[in-house]
Amino acid sequence: MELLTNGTGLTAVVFLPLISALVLTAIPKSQELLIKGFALLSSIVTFIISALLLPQFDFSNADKLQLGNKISWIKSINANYEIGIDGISLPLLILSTFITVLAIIYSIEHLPEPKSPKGFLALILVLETGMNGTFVALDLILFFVFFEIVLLPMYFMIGIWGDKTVRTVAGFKNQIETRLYASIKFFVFTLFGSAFMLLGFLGLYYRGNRTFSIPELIELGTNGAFTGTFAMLVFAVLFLGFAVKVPMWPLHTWLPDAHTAAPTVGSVLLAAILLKLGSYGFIRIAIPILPEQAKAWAPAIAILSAIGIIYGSLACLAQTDLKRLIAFSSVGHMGFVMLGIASLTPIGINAAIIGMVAHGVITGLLFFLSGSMAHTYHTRDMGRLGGNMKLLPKTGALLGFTAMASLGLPGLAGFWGEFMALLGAFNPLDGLNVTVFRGSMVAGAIGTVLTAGYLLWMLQRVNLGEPSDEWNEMELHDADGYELAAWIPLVILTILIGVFPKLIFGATNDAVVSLLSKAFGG
Amino acid sequence: MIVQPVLVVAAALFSIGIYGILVRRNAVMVLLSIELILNSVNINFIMFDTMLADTMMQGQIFTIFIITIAAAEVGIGLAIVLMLFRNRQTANINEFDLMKW
Amino acid sequence: MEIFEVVVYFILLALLSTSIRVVTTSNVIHAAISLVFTLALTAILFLMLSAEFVALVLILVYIGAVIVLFLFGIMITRAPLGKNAELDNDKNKKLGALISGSIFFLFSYILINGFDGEVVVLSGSSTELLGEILLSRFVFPFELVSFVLLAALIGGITLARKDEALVDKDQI
Amino acid sequence: MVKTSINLFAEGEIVYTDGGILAEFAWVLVVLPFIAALIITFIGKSLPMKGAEIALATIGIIFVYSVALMFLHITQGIANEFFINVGSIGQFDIEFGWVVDGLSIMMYFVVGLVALLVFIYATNYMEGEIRYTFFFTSLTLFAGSMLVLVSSPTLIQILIGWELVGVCSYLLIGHYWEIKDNSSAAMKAFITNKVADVGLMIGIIILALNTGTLRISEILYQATHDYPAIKDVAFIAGVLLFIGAMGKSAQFPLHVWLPDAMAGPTPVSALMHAATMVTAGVYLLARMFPFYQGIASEALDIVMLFGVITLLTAGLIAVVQDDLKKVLAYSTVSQLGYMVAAIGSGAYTAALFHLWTHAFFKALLFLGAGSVIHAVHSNSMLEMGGLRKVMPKTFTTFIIGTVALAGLPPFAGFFSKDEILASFNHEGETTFFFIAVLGAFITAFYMTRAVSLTFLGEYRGHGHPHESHTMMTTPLVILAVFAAGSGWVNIPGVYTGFTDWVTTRKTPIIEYHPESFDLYALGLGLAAGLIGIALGYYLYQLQGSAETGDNKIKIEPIWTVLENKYYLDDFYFKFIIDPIKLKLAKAVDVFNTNVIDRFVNGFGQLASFLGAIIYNNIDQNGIDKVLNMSSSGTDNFGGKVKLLQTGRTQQYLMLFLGGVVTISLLILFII
Repeated sequence: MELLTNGTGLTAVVFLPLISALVLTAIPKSQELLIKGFALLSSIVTFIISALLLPQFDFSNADKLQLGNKISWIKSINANYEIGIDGISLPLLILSTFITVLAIIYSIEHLPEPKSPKGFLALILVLETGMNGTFVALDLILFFVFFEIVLLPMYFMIGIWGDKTVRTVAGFKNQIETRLYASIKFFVFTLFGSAFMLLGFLGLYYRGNRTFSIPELIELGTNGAFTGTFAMLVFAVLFLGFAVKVPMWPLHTWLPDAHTAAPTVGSVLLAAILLKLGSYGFIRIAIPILPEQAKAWAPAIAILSAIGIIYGSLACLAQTDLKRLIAFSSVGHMGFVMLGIASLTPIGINAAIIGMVAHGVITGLLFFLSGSMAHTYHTRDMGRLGGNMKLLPKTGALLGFTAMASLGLPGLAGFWGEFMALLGAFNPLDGLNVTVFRGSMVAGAIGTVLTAGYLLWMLQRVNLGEPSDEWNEMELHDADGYELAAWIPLVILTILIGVFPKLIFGATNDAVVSLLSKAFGG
Repeated sequence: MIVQPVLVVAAALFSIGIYGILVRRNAVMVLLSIELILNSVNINFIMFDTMLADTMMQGQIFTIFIITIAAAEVGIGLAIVLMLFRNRQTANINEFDLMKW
Repeated sequence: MEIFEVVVYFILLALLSTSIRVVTTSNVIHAAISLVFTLALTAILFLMLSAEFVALVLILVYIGAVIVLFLFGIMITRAPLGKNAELDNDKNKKLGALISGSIFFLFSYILINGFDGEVVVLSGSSTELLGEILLSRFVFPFELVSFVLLAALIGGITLARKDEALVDKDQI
Repeated sequence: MVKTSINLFAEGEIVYTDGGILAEFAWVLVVLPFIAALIITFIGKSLPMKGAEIALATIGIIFVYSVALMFLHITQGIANEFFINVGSIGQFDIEFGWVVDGLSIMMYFVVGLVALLVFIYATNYMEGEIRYTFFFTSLTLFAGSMLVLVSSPTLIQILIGWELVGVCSYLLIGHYWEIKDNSSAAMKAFITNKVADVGLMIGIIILALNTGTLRISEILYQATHDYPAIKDVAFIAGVLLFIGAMGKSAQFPLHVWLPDAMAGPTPVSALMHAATMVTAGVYLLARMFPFYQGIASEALDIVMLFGVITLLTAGLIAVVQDDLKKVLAYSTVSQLGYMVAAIGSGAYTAALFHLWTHAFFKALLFLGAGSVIHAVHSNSMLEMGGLRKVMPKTFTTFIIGTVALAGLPPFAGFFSKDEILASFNHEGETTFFFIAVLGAFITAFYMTRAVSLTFLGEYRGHGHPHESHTMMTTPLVILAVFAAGSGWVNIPGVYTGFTDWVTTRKTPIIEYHPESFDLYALGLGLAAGLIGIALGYYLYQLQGSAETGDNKIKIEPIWTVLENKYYLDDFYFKFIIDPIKLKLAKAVDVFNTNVIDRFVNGFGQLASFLGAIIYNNIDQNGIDKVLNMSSSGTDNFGGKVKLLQTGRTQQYLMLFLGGVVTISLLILFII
């Protein structure tokens, strides 16, 4: 048990997948079964370790950073290997390890073309290291490293296993393969943001007594060490870095392309975890270190979020591509998350975290389903789909359920994030412009109607009606055991969080309240 | 008996051997020059043995060993030269430039 | 100066001249013969330094066996008997002389400085003692050397055998 | 499981108990349907009745439990609530729970009874239909969701039940989703409700933030005890909550989904219109009634206004409908208008009383209509007629329902409608009172029209209709008994038990209780009903003919307006839905691909253009040249140095020794 509490456990959660990925590369290509089994085993072990951390985690002190340690790393710039989790990162960490297990289960039988389990599974594991690392890192440099590690596997996943159809791109003369365009767009966009983010980190380092430690910087920041133009600039660059990842309107255009082009598992992980890195960055770094600036920027963030909600929902209504529709729905849902964060109230930020988890679970499942359907039907065009309930009853039923969850049905996970975000936005932190926030809140509320609209419309076009004749000759396979094994846990999680949100709030509430009281007093 | 002249002559033998190795074109002649070098070493050993009056007589024993090894070396060396000659029909070592760029 | 030392000096001088002849003569056979003289003079020197066993070994092994080998080698490689202008590599001569001269200078400088005025006191015959030591304390290296000889024997035979496998046909 | 911590004292009027163990285990009512739905989903198909038996057993247990609660309630009065904390967020406790008091017990009973009868009816009605098992899953969930709603002690649970009901209605309305119209109707129901839910959601948010709690009882306590924070927002919150209620209880102008919802199978319509879903709005208003009465009385005026508008407009549309189910649907809308208007006028008991009686006779009418439709395989009344001979049981029960709806004594509708009219009269709302009387006349008229076209005259349809199975007629008979007698529980001056039932709750209800019949209202209402029946019978039975139906009495242009439902649907589609879906969404998509994406791509192109310039001019001809030169220099140098590699051993040795000598000389003489 000592091993779990002194940081070794967390380190294992972060690096075990990476080591497994390295081992995986050493297994010969012909041993497919061994490769898959090993990848699955290592992801399960990682998940079990992260689950074992739960009983060690002191929930009565959820606002304190726990189970971590601090080891000197790069002495010359005072960068440390400093890790730890609190109530905010705990649910996200567990979500990350859990979704990875499901992704690998799904991949066992459903590898995208070109089939090469070794490379694909290794990339998933590397990705997991990046994701887990970002959630536990308490040092800006460490955070940055993990934040960037995530890019590469995803880039390769999209670029190698992505959609090979050729398409025209607005403003380009030549046609280009979707996967190439999407992967480059994803990579460059994100790198663009994080390059600025690094500048911000360096700025904090030089102003903040030459430390990269997040807790120390929070201590400094809440005592007013960063002010004036400097703080404004730093927040601006941090905002740019995180907002691209979230993604916030109008920096979102990489998302639909990346999602559409990515292989199923890629888009699941992208939606479920990767998008959370940005909003997590806001909660963990930008707001507590620069509270005054967060307050100054909050109305702008709220307005952008509101635009994102409405815009994403409207864009969904215009889509004919199933995966693209779900991708745009992410823009809308992450808008709710950011609206919650912008309110800077305990309610709003709690809402943001549960919204992140719920979006991870629900949209992850939606991408699983749409990916599987795209694979079965060889098309994502909703005009050609239809009667899915008849052709693939299990998949169809799950799609219906998940769409309901996604439109924020109370009693399912998605509801809390939306409702509480609106609740938070109605009464933002004292001193913020109430009119702006209430306007954003009303926009968000209208967004929920539009969300219901496009999801039900999607269901009508895809799931209901008589199937078209073109599927008569095709042999269509409904969800098999592996798929169900990957999906059912998400369904159960959706219901559990929906009925008993304490699963998340129990961990996050204290941490959020203490974070905000530290940052804004009272 | 003075030591210095003997040692200097041994050094001279060594240098002459080097000269032979560097200048001779015939492989057998090169091997002969190597014998000269070995001989100079033998002289040194014996000289030092006598000078130090070593009770274990290590100088002499080493000289015996060197002679033995030299014999072996000559055997192998000539065999190699023979092989080369068979392959190239010459013993001129300037012809053996396989290591050239 | 005793007569003994005079003899030694004389021998040393002879050594020098015969050894120089080994590397300068343009006749292969002469070179070999000169080497015989060099070795013989060395053996005499050893005798005078009361290392009679080594001197005998030298004569037996070198003059009796090695030189014969050399002569066979010369014969088999069809080296032109008699004067041969081609024997030396003329391009290397100057440089070789310079280098060997430098080495000689270097060595002699060190030796003259290091052994200034050192004198040897000669003792009597030592062969009996040598035999004892060789077969007691140094018996193991002794045996090892015999193995080396054996290996060289086998190696020499293997290399020199006219084996088709070892002949590079492309080169012929 | 946390019992309520603050005791909201009832201020002395009604004595009640905590309900003991029966109340403590009332959560069974809520949880059971969901478990049953799970069981039906997974093993339903393999059972002999394909899952219907589990649904029946579940709803049977619920009914029995509700009867037990009802009995206990009548004998000793129960008011209690229970909370379970499911999470804390900021200063809010998010709690679920269940409330056991007069209002909710009444609803449990109504839901239990109507659902039980509808389920029994449906086992036969739906026999051989597609997705039989799934139908019962949804139906069970529907009942369960309604129970979640009516048992909720917190606003958040109300919201949950609210939306769950919406989803279940979506599933059930769209039961025959192979046909696009049906799935569109389901979507319409869901989205219309969702629009209204936005109001409810914001209303809840406002209330929660201004009271610091989500518990209904605490909010009501604050509303009745002069808390300033809630007072400031009372009006807006009241209106917003009412907007939510407008969606579920189909008030004008958000009633459009309800007639379309007839696309679902008839048992669904019966359940939805009688006991679940549409009563949710009325229930919410009743639950929050002390709040409205205490500090949001201006909002009540709006409630009443919309209620009255609804009761009139919907009633008028019902007159022109040819589809039997649609007549009943608009009738429901109209009756809901009565209930809402009653709440608006402050007549809490009257509204709930009408909800109570309406549940029975409307369920009866729908099931009767279902029986007819089952027999003639058509919804259109123009293809019916003369069915009283072949379907005597259905006819008799349908007539009882009609009379109850038209408000003739001694049937249930008479008492409840009279109480509403009396309340209007008492409040002095003369205009609204007369509109309500007019509504009563219209109700009687269109019901008589429906009966005439369906049962009287000659048969105009195809095939040979016959009486339905006993499984279908038995519920009709039972409901007929309730339609006839359920009004007798609240006869002014005789027995007013119902008033006591529904006013037994933690927050007191202050309202006008009629001590005796208001003869003025009673007389006018009765007269309106009788005239309506007489006119209807005259026009459609004596004047009309079997072949032409009602084509004779069309009054243009009112008829066209009514047949087009006041062009409300067209308005919504033309001005709201189509612009959003076709224009705005397209515009956004075009904006996305052609503006933002083009910008991003342009950025990329600019970068690659700059890159090309830099590459060609600086990189290739600048840096690269230097690099290339350095590499070619290396190449040249190497070319020269390699000449050293002659392969001649002697040369190598010479170089080596030369080096050794040089270094040695250096060491010896210089360093």
